[in-house]
Amino acid sequence: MTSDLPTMTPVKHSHSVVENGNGAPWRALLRWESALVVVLIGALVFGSSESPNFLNPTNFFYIGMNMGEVAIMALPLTLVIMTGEIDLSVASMLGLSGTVMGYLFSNGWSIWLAMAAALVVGVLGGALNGVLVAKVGLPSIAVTIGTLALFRGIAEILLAPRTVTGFPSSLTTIGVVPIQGTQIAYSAAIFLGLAVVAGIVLHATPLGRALVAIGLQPEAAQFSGIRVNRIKIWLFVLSGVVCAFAGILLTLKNASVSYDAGTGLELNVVAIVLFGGVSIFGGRGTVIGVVLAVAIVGALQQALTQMNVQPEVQNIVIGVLLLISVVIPNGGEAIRRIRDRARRHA
Amino acid sequence: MARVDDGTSVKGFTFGWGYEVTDQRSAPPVLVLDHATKRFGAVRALEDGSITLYPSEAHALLGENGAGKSTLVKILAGVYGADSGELLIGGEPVTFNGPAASRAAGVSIIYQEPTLFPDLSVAENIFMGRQPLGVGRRIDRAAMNRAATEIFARLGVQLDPARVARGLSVADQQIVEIAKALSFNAQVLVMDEPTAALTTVEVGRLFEVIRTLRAQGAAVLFITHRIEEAFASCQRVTIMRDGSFVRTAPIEEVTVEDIIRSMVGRDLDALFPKTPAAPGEVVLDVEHLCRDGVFYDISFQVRRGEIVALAGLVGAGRTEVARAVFGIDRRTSGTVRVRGEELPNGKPLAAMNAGVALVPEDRRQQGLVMEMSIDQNVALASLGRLRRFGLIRRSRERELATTWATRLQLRFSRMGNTVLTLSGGNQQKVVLGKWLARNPSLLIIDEPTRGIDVGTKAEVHRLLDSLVVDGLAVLMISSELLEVLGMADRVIVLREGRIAADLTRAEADEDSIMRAATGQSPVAAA
Amino acid sequence: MSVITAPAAAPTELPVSRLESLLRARELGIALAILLVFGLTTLNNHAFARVASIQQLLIGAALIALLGVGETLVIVTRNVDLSVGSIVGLSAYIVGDLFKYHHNMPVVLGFVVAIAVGAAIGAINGFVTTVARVPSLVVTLAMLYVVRGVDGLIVNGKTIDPGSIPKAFTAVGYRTLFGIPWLAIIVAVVVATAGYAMRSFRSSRDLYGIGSNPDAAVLAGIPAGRRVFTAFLISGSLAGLAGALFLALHAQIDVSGGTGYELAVVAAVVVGGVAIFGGSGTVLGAALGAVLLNTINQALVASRISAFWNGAIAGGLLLAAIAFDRWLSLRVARSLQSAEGAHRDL
Amino acid sequence: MHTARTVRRKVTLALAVTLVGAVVAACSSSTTTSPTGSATATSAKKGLTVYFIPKDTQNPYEVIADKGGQRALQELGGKVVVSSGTQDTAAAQIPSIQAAIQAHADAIVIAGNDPSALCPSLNQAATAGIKIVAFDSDISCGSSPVHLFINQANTEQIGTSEVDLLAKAIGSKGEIAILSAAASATNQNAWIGYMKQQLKKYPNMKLVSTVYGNDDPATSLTVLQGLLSAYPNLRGIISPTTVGISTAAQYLDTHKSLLSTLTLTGLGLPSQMKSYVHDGTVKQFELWNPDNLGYLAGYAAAGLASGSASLQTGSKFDAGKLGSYTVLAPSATTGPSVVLGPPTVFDISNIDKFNF
Repeated sequence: MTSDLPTMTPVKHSHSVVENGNGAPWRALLRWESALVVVLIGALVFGSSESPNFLNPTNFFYIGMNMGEVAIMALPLTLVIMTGEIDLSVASMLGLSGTVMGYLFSNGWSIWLAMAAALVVGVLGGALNGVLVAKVGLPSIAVTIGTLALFRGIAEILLAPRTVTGFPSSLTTIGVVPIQGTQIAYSAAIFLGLAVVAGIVLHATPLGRALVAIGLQPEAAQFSGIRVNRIKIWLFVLSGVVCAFAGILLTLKNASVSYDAGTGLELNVVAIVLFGGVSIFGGRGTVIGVVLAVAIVGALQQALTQMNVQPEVQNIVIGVLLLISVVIPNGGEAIRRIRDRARRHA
Repeated sequence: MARVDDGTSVKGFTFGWGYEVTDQRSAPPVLVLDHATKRFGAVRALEDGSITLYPSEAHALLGENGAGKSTLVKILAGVYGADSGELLIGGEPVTFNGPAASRAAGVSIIYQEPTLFPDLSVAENIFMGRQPLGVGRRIDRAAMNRAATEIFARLGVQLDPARVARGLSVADQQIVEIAKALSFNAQVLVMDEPTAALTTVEVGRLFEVIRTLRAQGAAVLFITHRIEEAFASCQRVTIMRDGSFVRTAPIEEVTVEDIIRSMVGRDLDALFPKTPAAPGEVVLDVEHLCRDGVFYDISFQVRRGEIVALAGLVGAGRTEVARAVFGIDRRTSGTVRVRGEELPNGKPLAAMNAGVALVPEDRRQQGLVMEMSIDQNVALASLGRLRRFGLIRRSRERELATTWATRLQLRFSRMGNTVLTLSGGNQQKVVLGKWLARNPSLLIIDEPTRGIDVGTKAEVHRLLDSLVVDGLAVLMISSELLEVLGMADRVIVLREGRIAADLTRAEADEDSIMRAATGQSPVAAA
Repeated sequence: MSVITAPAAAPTELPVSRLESLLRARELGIALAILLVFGLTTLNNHAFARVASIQQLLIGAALIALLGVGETLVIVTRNVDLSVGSIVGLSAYIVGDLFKYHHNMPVVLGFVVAIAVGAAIGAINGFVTTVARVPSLVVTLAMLYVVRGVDGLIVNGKTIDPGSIPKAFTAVGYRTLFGIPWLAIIVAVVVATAGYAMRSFRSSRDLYGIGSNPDAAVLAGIPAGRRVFTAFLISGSLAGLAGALFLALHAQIDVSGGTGYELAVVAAVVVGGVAIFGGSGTVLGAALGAVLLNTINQALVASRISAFWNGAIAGGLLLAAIAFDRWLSLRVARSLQSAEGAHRDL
Repeated sequence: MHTARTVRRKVTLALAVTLVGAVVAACSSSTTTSPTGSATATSAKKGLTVYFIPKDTQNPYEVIADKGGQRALQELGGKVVVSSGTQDTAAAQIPSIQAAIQAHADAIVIAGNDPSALCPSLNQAATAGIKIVAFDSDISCGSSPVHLFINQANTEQIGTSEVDLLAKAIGSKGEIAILSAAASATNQNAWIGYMKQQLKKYPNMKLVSTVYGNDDPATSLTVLQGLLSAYPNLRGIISPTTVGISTAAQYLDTHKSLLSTLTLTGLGLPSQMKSYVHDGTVKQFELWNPDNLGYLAGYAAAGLASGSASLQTGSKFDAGKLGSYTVLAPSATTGPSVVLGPPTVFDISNIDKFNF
């Protein structure tokens, strides 16, 4: 009751009574990443079997271009979920930053100032989430559902019913042409760059270790002098500003923005992170897993579209992959539990 | 459970099974547990759990922390299935596939830590799953509250059955637990340290209840730390050590000394290797420390090279004082100085940098990140010093962990394994290593040997002693009188959030401490 | 587990009564908020108080309130059901399709089918969550995709036109009884029944127990798995019913039916005072939460404020609601604590 | 609630094309304008592949249009691939464009979810030699890629005629309101602009409010209800979107008392509106034949792909059963375009003749 860091799971609790966990989690994780690699290869093979030129560089440019913003938003969310919290306001923040940028630009601001302002909005929005979660001690899922509505609502007040266009083409092109002499989309390159940073931070720095500790055992982290609340606030700020950045990229890619840009993407982002093997309870997950998840979803989407499979199937595929990604790691334990019960009955 | 399904019998509380029992030996045993074992991975929690309970007897189960009592209780409760061994109830072999089964067999448990539903009413906590029903299987709240009130009356306490459990004091929670157990009309009632949080008055009342229960033919298994309570309330005593059954004897055939000897397996002085202390300058200086509603006006000092123990009942505020000193909780008023430097309020990191280390009471939740590897746990508080270019140097991390693992004779298979795979004792060593790695000047250690086997226990005590000799200042919190008496140079006794006594090693003994802790005349005589 | 204070033999009555009054104040508070919004709106536009408008307020809130009942059952057990929106869409379309091809199908059968569809999906949610011990957030998120995908495959660009739905069925959507819309009556009956059950039956009290303290629930021998499964089953069934009512109300359905309801429902439930981490909250509160949000939506239009403000206001309100809950519980804890303190000093 | 909803636009008309409107009005928007240039109508190649990319695969209006396109290509011995996402976003359409490129399609017929977001991708398609045709909702990419826009009807004409229809019904006086789709639907907004312009001609008619139902029945209902309580003496509602008009119709149908004072008109699918027209809930509404729209787009695409049609102003091309069409001159906001023809006004007399 004194814990101001509520955990999302009844399971975790009942474990502490009945069982005390099992084996080294990182082994399970390794298994998960390798499973993802297999799935990715499968997706590529599948794709190229369906269309001969699936594996040509243009396609990879397409994939990068199509996944860019979602992928970028997935990185800070990964860190947030590592600490056992969640941020459902990512897509609304993306829309809000784009809206602010477009609003100011259409009111005669210089494009650069407009972008800067959008990033500032990201910082403020993230700070709002962070303070409400870490300082006031509200459950992040409720808070960010609230800000999900709030951010989108503000965007609507600012821009609806207008659509802003006419951004300088020098900038808008980066959304849709590959980097000079390569077939890599800018957003993809940015994502990979951020992913490397996120990976290093999460897996090799004291901060990353702190995140894991917070996710696994918030109290123990606090007792080890880790400033749990402060870290959480900054994580939400990070999430806010990165999503704002993604919003700018999306606006440039579309060369236009309306208040409802990116509506509903939050669930896709969450799905990708979880599919990447990050535990919704925090403490477990790797950045490489998330990167692989992005690649798989992107490749499958591309393959299915080029095979002209109904887009609904893509939703089903994502959903099923997501289910599998959580059922498999728990499957072994479920079986053990059932066996255990059986033995007790015997 | 069917027995109490209709509200009426709950209201009536008709204890007893229709037969009068005068001498329990003549009747067949109501419960027999024979050579039960239980392991968790590397941890062998119970080697040989054996106990026999007769109707109408109060039976004390004694043993140090980690002797396996709680595991045995959980097996009786049906929470754990024993790996091997046999359980007979009324002569019939049984296997419990869950708490419900055990309860249905007439066994009911009062757990060490209260397990209440904070959002539900007190009465509902008592009758969860068996709420008295009225017309149309609708819960009859009035009847439920009446029933609860009646049980409280039997216990001689007043508690509003309609209030929610959230916010109840530990003692009140304990009372609700007892009431819950009583409400089952169990033929076997297991009390796992029910008195830990109770004042003597309440303890006395509890003994009354136990007598009533016996008169009605129930068997009571009474687990306690306070040996004198066994003499006060029980007919027979069973002693466990290191997960195994040692002996069972009629209470009148044993003395406190016998019991202690068989509990610890050797004589007292052999257990606590205490080098006479040479206290140096003041390291920790606490003045008028206060946290509203928890503790008030706490002032004391801890010097270089001495162990100061905080004693008192559970809930007296010992752990809370430690938390406030370390900065986990904010203090309302008062000052904390470490070597003259005042610590900022509510900043653990600042306390750590000032040379304070805290080995918390709850190892699993607060001391360790259970699913992290051994070396990562050891390094967790020292990461700042393991950095190069902002990155953790795994080699240095390993090195650090290995150093302390060897210095503390940690028994482990692989550094990369999670601490989950370690036994309680070795887990505690990891926590100690984690803090000693920062070479602190003040070590606050809360329940140093809770849930640790006797062997490791002695190691820990030796370690503490040597550290103190090397000039460390130690503030120790312990519920184990033996430990307090054996290790402490000074004993500060808290009662209900205030300092009740400040005793030197010479003044301190079981009697003086208990008297101060309870604010009453000694309990033992009964 | 609790705020440890020194022993107190006989706690005073004081904190109890205050606590309960505060808790009771919760439903009351929302009701007052509704009246306040209603009153203010009426002041500036008397038409808002006409019978017709009031009927519209009820009809508009009915579906979310109905979904809120099921969601409350689930959230009280520390789980969440994000699949309700998709269930509404699927069940509504299936029923519509049936009517299209069997115009004379008995109306009752329409409802039965819808509920059956919902129940089936709810069963899947419950099964995976409890047996595989997978976090319900992930399971139901995945099901949100899968069900919506299946819906799309079935709909495949078709719409059910008003003409093909029997008047007897759509009548449920608009007929009134003594001026009260049937839709509202049906939902009210469900709310009342559920509210009564949640208070009065052992099995439903178990739900609170599971959410309040999972460990204790295990020790108390509560069949947590079965109960949670049932909660999901009911939530699914009610979502199915909501689907049928959606069809009755709108007399048309395409693939988009019920999109985005999941977060709207969670928002309403949280505004209604149901703790997102389980253990407390009432069905009535959730329903009132839905009514409040809908009243605000319509009040904005009625008071001629741009509808663009809806989102922002709803979001702000949600944040305010959870912040209020937090403040409440802190205040209660403090009052109890000081009471203990006072007692100790006696 | 406005959280996480997919904004959908069912019937969405051409992007604001003010000047083209003027131009068309000037040249009386007939299909038989005197040609300035001329193109000899050779017959289309066989075996063409045309990608139809609707706003989304579930949009009933466009499903009908796509069918028309398929029929056109069948007649020409080619094939149509329909590809799009489940959401009305440019992001969901881009993969389909890419797929068309990968599949070396001959032409793309697209209903843009976004005026400009698609241009870069379409450019890549154009450079890959794919002919671009826009229908239902134009894209504005300036000069690259050049494309032909199949305008379902002249925007100004629709805007004005909607107002005229309503004016006739309510005796040119009283408060009226507009129930639109998404607030961000550019074409709806452009088109509401024309309504406001036309309303100047009716001094006694007052547009009191414009509300947005986001083409979601539930939202449409909520805002409609709000509208009715806010403006008790509302005389007319124009809803230029199928979901809006059918939601409103269903509400009026179930609250007949309102019918005495309130008139509803707008754009709707006859199939959806039939029952309401028959029971008198709705007197008149408009739409063109989406099947013909797709059919025309199909022929245009095939023509461009096989060189039998060109983007040259005044050039003609053959559109099967619809006869021959003339390419209209580009304007500041729109490239070359053809207009399907004036919309049909549906009422009790003709509603049963239509099956879309």
